[in-house]
Amino acid sequence: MFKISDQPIDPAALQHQLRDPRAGACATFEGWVRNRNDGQAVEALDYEAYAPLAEKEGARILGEAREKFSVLNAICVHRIGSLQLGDLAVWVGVIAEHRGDAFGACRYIIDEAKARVPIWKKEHYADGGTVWINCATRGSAAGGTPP
Amino acid sequence: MFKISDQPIDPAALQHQLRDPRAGACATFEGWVRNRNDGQAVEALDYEAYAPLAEKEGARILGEAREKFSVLNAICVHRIGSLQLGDLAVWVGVIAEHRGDAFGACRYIIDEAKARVPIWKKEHYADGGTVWINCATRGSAAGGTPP
Amino acid sequence: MTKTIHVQYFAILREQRGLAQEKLTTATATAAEFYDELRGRHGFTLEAGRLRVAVNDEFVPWGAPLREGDRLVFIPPVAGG
Amino acid sequence: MTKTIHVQYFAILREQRGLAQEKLTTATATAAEFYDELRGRHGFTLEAGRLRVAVNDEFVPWGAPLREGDRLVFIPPVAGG
Repeated sequence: MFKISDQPIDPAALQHQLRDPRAGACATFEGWVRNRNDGQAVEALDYEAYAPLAEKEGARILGEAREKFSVLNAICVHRIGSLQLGDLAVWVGVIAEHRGDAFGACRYIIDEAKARVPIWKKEHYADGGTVWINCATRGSAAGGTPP
Repeated sequence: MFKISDQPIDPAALQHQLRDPRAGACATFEGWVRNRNDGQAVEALDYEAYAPLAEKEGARILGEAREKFSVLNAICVHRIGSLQLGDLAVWVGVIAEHRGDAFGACRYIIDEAKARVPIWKKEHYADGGTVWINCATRGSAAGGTPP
Repeated sequence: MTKTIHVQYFAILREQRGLAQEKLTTATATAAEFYDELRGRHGFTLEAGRLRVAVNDEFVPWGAPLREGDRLVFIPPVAGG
Repeated sequence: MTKTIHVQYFAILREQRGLAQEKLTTATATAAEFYDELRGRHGFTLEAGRLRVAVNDEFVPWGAPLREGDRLVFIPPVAGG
Protein backbone atom coordinates (compact mmCIF):
# COMPACT_ATOMS: atom_id res chain seq x y z
CA MET A 1 0.00 0.00 0.00
CA PHE A 2 1.30 3.45 -0.99
CA LYS A 3 -0.72 6.32 0.40
CA ILE A 4 -0.62 10.13 0.44
CA SER A 5 -1.99 11.42 3.74
CA ASP A 6 -2.98 14.90 4.86
CA GLN A 7 -3.24 13.59 8.44
CA PRO A 8 -0.35 12.74 10.82
CA ILE A 9 1.17 9.31 10.15
CA ASP A 10 0.73 6.68 12.88
CA PRO A 11 3.73 4.33 12.62
CA ALA A 12 2.52 1.94 15.31
CA ALA A 13 -0.78 1.37 13.50
CA LEU A 14 0.99 0.86 10.16
CA GLN A 15 3.49 -1.58 11.62
CA HIS A 16 0.63 -3.46 13.25
CA GLN A 17 -0.84 -3.98 9.76
CA LEU A 18 2.43 -5.66 8.79
CA ARG A 19 2.34 -8.34 11.49
CA ASP A 20 2.72 -11.78 9.89
CA PRO A 21 3.78 -15.09 11.50
CA ARG A 22 5.98 -15.86 8.48
CA ALA A 23 8.06 -12.68 8.92
CA GLY A 24 11.41 -12.77 10.72
CA ALA A 25 12.50 -9.24 9.79
CA CYS A 26 10.88 -5.81 9.69
CA ALA A 27 12.84 -2.83 8.37
CA THR A 28 11.39 0.65 8.61
CA PHE A 29 12.45 4.07 7.43
CA GLU A 30 11.15 7.38 8.76
CA GLY A 31 11.88 10.75 7.17
CA TRP A 32 11.74 13.56 9.72
CA VAL A 33 11.68 17.33 9.21
CA ARG A 34 15.14 18.42 10.33
CA ASN A 35 16.32 21.81 11.45
CA ARG A 36 18.92 22.40 8.75
CA ASN A 37 19.32 21.84 5.05
CA ASP A 38 22.37 22.87 3.06
CA GLY A 39 23.48 25.07 5.93
CA GLN A 40 20.15 26.93 6.17
CA ALA A 41 18.15 26.97 9.43
CA VAL A 42 14.80 25.40 8.51
CA GLU A 43 11.68 26.42 10.46
CA ALA A 44 8.91 24.49 8.71
CA LEU A 45 8.05 22.62 5.54
CA ASP A 46 5.12 22.39 3.17
CA TYR A 47 4.60 19.16 1.25
CA GLU A 48 2.37 19.08 -1.79
CA ALA A 49 1.49 16.06 -3.93
CA TYR A 50 -0.20 15.29 -7.20
CA ALA A 51 -2.04 12.58 -5.33
CA PRO A 52 -3.65 10.36 -8.01
CA LEU A 53 -0.38 9.94 -9.93
CA ALA A 54 1.71 9.82 -6.74
CA GLU A 55 -0.29 6.84 -5.49
CA LYS A 56 -0.09 5.07 -8.86
CA GLU A 57 3.67 5.63 -9.12
CA GLY A 58 4.11 4.60 -5.50
CA ALA A 59 2.19 1.36 -6.09
CA ARG A 60 4.47 0.68 -9.08
CA ILE A 61 7.53 1.14 -6.88
CA LEU A 62 6.14 -1.30 -4.28
CA GLY A 63 5.55 -3.80 -7.07
CA GLU A 64 9.12 -3.41 -8.29
CA ALA A 65 10.42 -3.94 -4.75
CA ARG A 66 8.46 -7.20 -4.56
CA GLU A 67 10.04 -8.35 -7.83
CA LYS A 68 13.58 -7.49 -6.77
CA PHE A 69 13.40 -8.76 -3.18
CA SER A 70 11.69 -11.61 -1.37
CA VAL A 71 9.19 -9.46 0.50
CA LEU A 72 6.07 -10.50 2.43
CA ASN A 73 4.51 -7.04 2.64
CA ALA A 74 5.40 -3.36 2.26
CA ILE A 75 3.71 -0.08 3.14
CA CYS A 76 4.68 3.50 2.39
CA VAL A 77 2.77 6.59 3.55
CA HIS A 78 3.82 10.13 2.66
CA ARG A 79 2.44 13.10 4.54
CA ILE A 80 1.39 16.32 2.80
CA GLY A 81 0.55 19.75 4.21
CA SER A 82 2.39 22.00 6.67
CA LEU A 83 4.91 20.22 8.87
CA GLN A 84 6.97 21.41 11.81
CA LEU A 85 10.47 20.42 12.94
CA GLY A 86 10.62 16.79 14.01
CA ASP A 87 7.38 15.86 12.26
CA LEU A 88 7.21 12.56 10.41
CA ALA A 89 7.08 13.21 6.65
CA VAL A 90 7.32 9.69 5.25
CA TRP A 91 7.14 6.17 6.66
CA VAL A 92 8.24 2.96 4.91
CA GLY A 93 7.86 -0.49 6.45
CA VAL A 94 8.83 -3.81 4.88
CA ILE A 95 8.56 -7.34 6.25
CA ALA A 96 10.38 -10.39 4.92
CA GLU A 97 11.54 -13.78 6.12
CA HIS A 98 15.13 -12.54 6.19
CA ARG A 99 16.68 -9.19 6.97
CA GLY A 100 18.63 -8.74 3.73
CA ASP A 101 15.39 -8.57 1.74
CA ALA A 102 13.70 -6.31 4.29
CA PHE A 103 16.58 -3.78 4.26
CA GLY A 104 17.04 -3.95 0.48
CA ALA A 105 13.38 -3.39 -0.31
CA CYS A 106 12.97 -0.62 2.29
CA ARG A 107 15.93 1.25 0.81
CA TYR A 108 14.71 0.70 -2.73
CA ILE A 109 11.25 2.06 -1.94
CA ILE A 110 12.41 5.28 -0.29
CA ASP A 111 15.09 5.95 -2.93
CA GLU A 112 12.65 5.48 -5.80
CA ALA A 113 9.88 7.38 -4.06
CA LYS A 114 12.14 10.39 -3.57
CA ALA A 115 13.23 10.28 -7.21
CA ARG A 116 9.95 9.53 -8.98
CA VAL A 117 6.82 10.23 -6.95
CA PRO A 118 5.32 13.66 -7.65
CA ILE A 119 5.67 15.21 -4.20
CA TRP A 120 7.18 18.64 -3.66
CA LYS A 121 8.75 20.22 -0.63
CA LYS A 122 8.94 23.91 0.17
CA GLU A 123 11.32 24.90 2.93
CA HIS A 124 10.73 27.93 5.14
CA TYR A 125 13.96 29.36 6.52
CA ALA A 126 14.72 31.27 9.69
CA ASP A 127 15.72 34.27 7.55
CA GLY A 128 12.23 34.43 6.04
CA GLY A 129 13.07 32.97 2.63
CA THR A 130 11.44 29.94 1.05
CA VAL A 131 12.60 27.45 -1.58
CA TRP A 132 10.89 24.71 -3.54
CA ILE A 133 13.52 21.99 -3.11
CA ASN A 134 15.00 20.70 -6.38
CA CYS A 135 12.94 23.11 -8.45
CA ALA A 136 15.87 25.50 -8.58
CA THR A 137 19.01 26.47 -6.77
CA ARG A 138 18.41 28.76 -3.85
CA GLY A 139 18.78 32.41 -4.72
CA SER A 140 17.96 32.06 -8.40
CA ALA A 141 14.88 33.76 -9.76
CA ALA A 142 13.14 30.39 -10.12
CA GLY A 143 13.85 29.22 -6.62
CA GLY A 144 11.25 30.93 -4.54
CA THR A 145 11.05 34.05 -2.43
CA PRO A 146 14.33 35.61 -1.36
CA PRO A 147 14.38 36.77 2.25
CA MET B 1 23.02 2.13 24.07
CA PHE B 2 23.12 -1.67 23.73
CA LYS B 3 20.98 -3.53 26.22
CA ILE B 4 19.96 -7.08 27.03
CA SER B 5 16.38 -7.15 28.34
CA ASP B 6 14.38 -9.89 30.03
CA GLN B 7 11.25 -7.75 29.61
CA PRO B 8 9.26 -7.11 26.38
CA ILE B 9 10.84 -4.45 24.17
CA ASP B 10 8.85 -1.21 23.71
CA PRO B 11 9.83 0.16 20.26
CA ALA B 12 7.79 3.37 20.60
CA ALA B 13 9.59 4.30 23.82
CA LEU B 14 12.99 3.51 22.31
CA GLN B 15 12.29 5.50 19.18
CA HIS B 16 11.13 8.40 21.32
CA GLN B 17 14.58 8.42 22.95
CA LEU B 18 16.04 8.92 19.49
CA ARG B 19 14.14 12.11 18.68
CA ASP B 20 16.58 14.85 17.63
CA PRO B 21 15.90 18.05 15.66
CA ARG B 22 19.09 17.49 13.62
CA ALA B 23 17.91 14.09 12.35
CA GLY B 24 16.32 13.73 8.91
CA ALA B 25 16.35 9.94 8.81
CA CYS B 26 15.51 7.12 11.19
CA ALA B 27 16.09 3.51 10.15
CA THR B 28 14.90 0.68 12.37
CA PHE B 29 15.20 -3.08 12.28
CA GLU B 30 13.02 -5.53 14.20
CA GLY B 31 13.72 -9.24 14.46
CA TRP B 32 10.52 -11.23 15.01
CA VAL B 33 10.04 -14.88 16.01
CA ARG B 34 8.79 -16.51 12.82
CA ASN B 35 6.88 -19.71 12.40
CA ARG B 36 9.40 -21.59 10.28
CA ASN B 37 13.16 -22.03 10.12
CA ASP B 38 14.93 -24.28 7.62
CA GLY B 39 11.61 -25.93 6.80
CA GLN B 40 10.77 -26.74 10.44
CA ALA B 41 7.55 -25.48 12.05
CA VAL B 42 8.73 -23.38 15.01
CA GLU B 43 6.48 -23.06 18.06
CA ALA B 44 8.58 -20.98 20.46
CA LEU B 45 12.10 -19.77 21.15
CA ASP B 46 14.35 -19.38 24.16
CA TYR B 47 17.01 -16.70 24.08
CA GLU B 48 19.89 -16.79 26.50
CA ALA B 49 22.71 -14.25 26.84
CA TYR B 50 26.01 -13.89 28.61
CA ALA B 51 24.84 -10.42 29.55
CA PRO B 52 27.95 -8.58 30.83
CA LEU B 53 30.02 -9.48 27.77
CA ALA B 54 27.05 -9.12 25.41
CA GLU B 55 26.53 -5.53 26.51
CA LYS B 56 30.25 -4.75 26.22
CA GLU B 57 30.49 -6.28 22.74
CA GLY B 58 27.26 -4.55 21.72
CA ALA B 59 28.62 -1.18 22.86
CA ARG B 60 31.76 -1.83 20.79
CA ILE B 61 29.60 -2.52 17.73
CA LEU B 62 27.67 0.73 18.22
CA GLY B 63 31.01 2.56 18.47
CA GLU B 64 32.19 0.98 15.22
CA ALA B 65 28.95 2.01 13.51
CA ARG B 66 29.54 5.61 14.61
CA GLU B 67 33.05 5.48 13.12
CA LYS B 68 31.90 4.03 9.80
CA PHE B 69 28.77 6.14 9.31
CA SER B 70 27.70 9.67 10.11
CA VAL B 71 25.25 8.76 12.85
CA LEU B 72 23.56 11.00 15.41
CA ASN B 73 22.42 8.20 17.74
CA ALA B 74 21.86 4.44 17.81
CA ILE B 75 20.11 2.01 20.14
CA CYS B 76 19.96 -1.77 20.14
CA VAL B 77 17.98 -3.90 22.60
CA HIS B 78 17.94 -7.70 22.53
CA ARG B 79 15.34 -9.67 24.40
CA ILE B 80 16.14 -12.83 26.35
CA GLY B 81 13.86 -15.48 27.84
CA SER B 82 10.98 -17.47 26.36
CA LEU B 83 9.41 -15.92 23.29
CA GLN B 84 6.32 -16.83 21.31
CA LEU B 85 5.59 -16.54 17.57
CA GLY B 86 5.50 -12.93 16.46
CA ASP B 87 7.33 -11.64 19.54
CA LEU B 88 9.96 -8.96 19.09
CA ALA B 89 13.42 -10.46 19.73
CA VAL B 90 15.69 -7.56 18.78
CA TRP B 91 15.24 -3.87 17.99
CA VAL B 92 17.77 -1.57 16.32
CA GLY B 93 17.15 2.14 15.71
CA VAL B 94 19.56 4.60 14.12
CA ILE B 95 19.13 8.31 13.39
CA ALA B 96 21.26 10.38 11.05
CA GLU B 97 21.02 13.54 8.99
CA HIS B 98 20.76 11.47 5.81
CA ARG B 99 19.19 8.12 5.04
CA GLY B 100 22.27 6.42 3.60
CA ASP B 101 24.04 6.61 6.95
CA ALA B 102 20.94 5.55 8.89
CA PHE B 103 20.43 2.45 6.72
CA GLY B 104 24.13 1.57 6.60
CA ALA B 105 24.63 1.80 10.35
CA CYS B 106 21.40 -0.07 11.15
CA ARG B 107 22.43 -2.94 8.89
CA TYR B 108 25.97 -2.97 10.27
CA ILE B 109 24.73 -3.15 13.86
CA ILE B 110 22.34 -6.06 13.36
CA ASP B 111 24.80 -8.01 11.20
CA GLU B 112 27.63 -7.65 13.70
CA ALA B 113 25.36 -8.29 16.69
CA LYS B 114 24.19 -11.57 15.17
CA ALA B 115 27.76 -12.63 14.44
CA ARG B 116 29.56 -11.50 17.59
CA VAL B 117 27.32 -10.87 20.58
CA PRO B 118 27.05 -13.88 22.93
CA ILE B 119 23.34 -14.59 22.63
CA TRP B 120 21.97 -18.04 21.91
CA LYS B 121 18.69 -19.18 20.50
CA LYS B 122 16.96 -22.51 21.12
CA GLU B 123 14.12 -23.37 18.78
CA HIS B 124 11.19 -25.51 19.85
CA TYR B 125 9.59 -27.35 16.92
CA ALA B 126 6.08 -28.57 16.36
CA ASP B 127 7.40 -32.15 16.33
CA GLY B 128 8.70 -31.75 19.90
CA GLY B 129 12.40 -31.43 19.04
CA THR B 130 14.65 -28.56 20.05
CA VAL B 131 17.86 -27.17 18.58
CA TRP B 132 20.40 -24.64 19.78
CA ILE B 133 20.78 -22.68 16.55
CA ASN B 134 24.31 -22.61 15.13
CA CYS B 135 25.62 -24.86 17.89
CA ALA B 136 25.22 -27.86 15.65
CA THR B 137 23.38 -29.11 12.64
CA ARG B 138 19.93 -30.38 13.46
CA GLY B 139 19.86 -34.10 14.04
CA SER B 140 23.47 -34.43 15.14
CA ALA B 141 24.19 -35.56 18.68
CA ALA B 142 25.35 -32.05 19.58
CA GLY B 143 22.29 -30.31 18.27
CA GLY B 144 19.76 -30.71 21.02
CA THR B 145 16.92 -33.07 21.76
CA PRO B 146 15.61 -35.15 18.85
CA PRO B 147 11.82 -35.38 18.71
CA MET C 1 -8.11 22.66 -34.75
CA THR C 2 -8.33 23.99 -31.19
CA LYS C 3 -9.09 21.82 -28.17
CA THR C 4 -10.01 22.49 -24.59
CA ILE C 5 -7.40 21.32 -22.10
CA HIS C 6 -7.67 21.22 -18.33
CA VAL C 7 -4.34 22.09 -16.65
CA GLN C 8 -3.43 21.56 -13.02
CA TYR C 9 -0.40 23.28 -11.43
CA PHE C 10 1.72 22.18 -8.49
CA ALA C 11 4.52 23.66 -6.39
CA ILE C 12 6.55 26.34 -8.12
CA LEU C 13 4.33 26.31 -11.21
CA ARG C 14 1.23 26.89 -9.09
CA GLU C 15 2.89 29.85 -7.41
CA GLN C 16 4.17 31.33 -10.66
CA ARG C 17 0.75 30.95 -12.28
CA GLY C 18 -1.07 32.18 -9.18
CA LEU C 19 -3.74 29.49 -9.41
CA ALA C 20 -4.01 25.71 -9.05
CA GLN C 21 -5.94 24.87 -12.23
CA GLU C 22 -7.49 26.38 -15.31
CA LYS C 23 -9.24 25.44 -18.54
CA LEU C 24 -7.55 26.63 -21.72
CA THR C 25 -8.03 26.32 -25.45
CA THR C 26 -4.99 25.71 -27.59
CA ALA C 27 -4.13 25.02 -31.22
CA THR C 28 -0.90 23.19 -30.29
CA ALA C 29 -0.62 19.50 -31.14
CA THR C 30 1.59 18.06 -28.40
CA ALA C 31 2.26 18.43 -24.68
CA ALA C 32 5.66 19.95 -25.46
CA GLU C 33 4.26 22.62 -27.75
CA PHE C 34 1.51 23.37 -25.25
CA TYR C 35 4.00 23.86 -22.39
CA ASP C 36 6.09 26.24 -24.51
CA GLU C 37 2.97 28.23 -25.26
CA LEU C 38 2.06 28.42 -21.56
CA ARG C 39 5.62 29.24 -20.59
CA GLY C 40 5.57 32.26 -22.87
CA ARG C 41 2.16 33.36 -21.62
CA HIS C 42 2.71 32.84 -17.85
CA GLY C 43 6.46 33.36 -17.49
CA PHE C 44 7.29 29.93 -16.05
CA THR C 45 11.01 29.83 -15.25
CA LEU C 46 11.45 26.05 -15.60
CA GLU C 47 12.41 24.69 -19.01
CA ALA C 48 10.51 21.67 -20.30
CA GLY C 49 13.73 19.64 -20.06
CA ARG C 50 13.48 19.80 -16.26
CA LEU C 51 9.81 18.75 -16.16
CA ARG C 52 7.82 15.60 -16.83
CA VAL C 53 4.26 15.66 -18.06
CA ALA C 54 1.17 13.58 -17.24
CA VAL C 55 -2.04 13.28 -19.24
CA ASN C 56 -5.13 11.96 -17.48
CA ASP C 57 -3.07 10.93 -14.42
CA GLU C 58 -0.43 8.94 -16.33
CA PHE C 59 3.11 9.93 -17.26
CA VAL C 60 3.41 10.41 -21.05
CA PRO C 61 6.25 11.36 -23.43
CA TRP C 62 6.49 15.06 -24.26
CA GLY C 63 5.54 14.25 -27.86
CA ALA C 64 2.16 12.82 -26.83
CA PRO C 65 -0.67 14.31 -28.94
CA LEU C 66 -3.28 16.42 -27.16
CA ARG C 67 -6.94 15.45 -27.37
CA GLU C 68 -10.08 17.40 -26.58
CA GLY C 69 -10.77 17.34 -22.84
CA ASP C 70 -7.35 16.04 -21.74
CA ARG C 71 -6.26 16.78 -18.18
CA LEU C 72 -2.60 17.85 -18.16
CA VAL C 73 -0.14 18.20 -15.32
CA PHE C 74 3.38 19.52 -15.73
CA ILE C 75 5.59 17.93 -13.09
CA PRO C 76 8.52 19.94 -11.66
CA PRO C 77 11.52 18.04 -10.24
CA VAL C 78 10.28 16.10 -7.22
CA ALA C 79 11.65 16.11 -3.68
CA GLY C 80 9.74 13.54 -1.69
CA GLY C 81 10.67 12.76 1.89
CA MET D 1 50.40 -25.47 40.62
CA THR D 2 46.65 -25.78 40.84
CA LYS D 3 44.29 -22.81 40.77
CA THR D 4 40.63 -22.33 41.50
CA ILE D 5 38.61 -21.29 38.44
CA HIS D 6 34.99 -20.20 38.30
CA VAL D 7 33.25 -21.46 35.15
CA GLN D 8 29.89 -20.32 33.80
CA TYR D 9 28.02 -22.34 31.13
CA PHE D 10 25.53 -21.13 28.53
CA ALA D 11 23.23 -22.71 25.97
CA ILE D 12 24.26 -26.18 24.82
CA LEU D 13 27.20 -26.32 27.24
CA ARG D 14 24.89 -25.56 30.18
CA GLU D 15 22.56 -28.34 29.12
CA GLN D 16 25.35 -30.84 28.55
CA ARG D 17 26.91 -30.00 31.93
CA GLY D 18 23.54 -29.95 33.68
CA LEU D 19 24.38 -26.80 35.63
CA ALA D 20 25.00 -23.11 34.97
CA GLN D 21 28.21 -22.58 36.92
CA GLU D 22 30.75 -24.35 39.10
CA LYS D 23 34.06 -23.79 40.85
CA LEU D 24 36.88 -26.13 39.84
CA THR D 25 40.53 -26.64 40.57
CA THR D 26 42.85 -27.34 37.69
CA ALA D 27 46.54 -27.80 37.04
CA THR D 28 46.22 -26.70 33.39
CA ALA D 29 48.02 -23.52 32.32
CA THR D 30 45.82 -22.06 29.56
CA ALA D 31 42.16 -21.67 28.66
CA ALA D 32 42.63 -24.16 25.81
CA GLU D 33 44.10 -26.87 28.03
CA PHE D 34 41.41 -26.26 30.63
CA TYR D 35 38.61 -26.65 28.07
CA ASP D 36 40.10 -29.93 26.82
CA GLU D 37 40.21 -31.19 30.39
CA LEU D 38 36.56 -30.23 30.95
CA ARG D 39 35.51 -31.66 27.63
CA GLY D 40 36.95 -35.04 28.63
CA ARG D 41 35.34 -34.87 32.05
CA HIS D 42 31.85 -33.62 31.02
CA GLY D 43 31.49 -34.98 27.50
CA PHE D 44 31.02 -31.63 25.73
CA THR D 45 30.40 -32.30 22.05
CA LEU D 46 31.73 -28.96 20.73
CA GLU D 47 35.39 -28.75 19.81
CA ALA D 48 37.37 -25.75 21.05
CA GLY D 49 37.77 -24.60 17.44
CA ARG D 50 34.05 -23.77 17.34
CA LEU D 51 34.09 -21.83 20.61
CA ARG D 52 35.51 -18.56 21.87
CA VAL D 53 36.57 -18.00 25.45
CA ALA D 54 36.21 -15.07 27.84
CA VAL D 55 38.10 -14.46 31.07
CA ASN D 56 36.66 -12.01 33.58
CA ASP D 57 34.04 -10.82 31.05
CA GLU D 58 36.48 -10.10 28.19
CA PHE D 59 37.23 -12.16 25.11
CA VAL D 60 40.77 -13.59 25.30
CA PRO D 61 42.91 -15.79 23.01
CA TRP D 62 42.77 -19.51 23.74
CA GLY D 63 46.42 -19.39 24.80
CA ALA D 64 45.70 -16.94 27.63
CA PRO D 65 47.25 -18.13 30.92
CA LEU D 66 44.90 -19.01 33.78
CA ARG D 67 45.25 -17.21 37.10
CA GLU D 68 43.88 -18.05 40.51
CA GLY D 69 40.27 -16.91 40.82
CA ASP D 70 39.65 -16.28 37.10
CA ARG D 71 36.06 -16.39 35.88
CA LEU D 72 35.86 -18.32 32.60
CA VAL D 73 33.10 -18.58 30.03
CA PHE D 74 33.27 -20.83 26.97
CA ILE D 75 31.22 -19.27 24.21
CA PRO D 76 29.39 -21.53 21.72
CA PRO D 77 28.63 -20.18 18.23
CA VAL D 78 26.18 -17.30 18.68
CA ALA D 79 22.81 -16.81 17.03
CA GLY D 80 21.47 -13.41 18.05
CA GLY D 81 18.25 -12.08 16.59
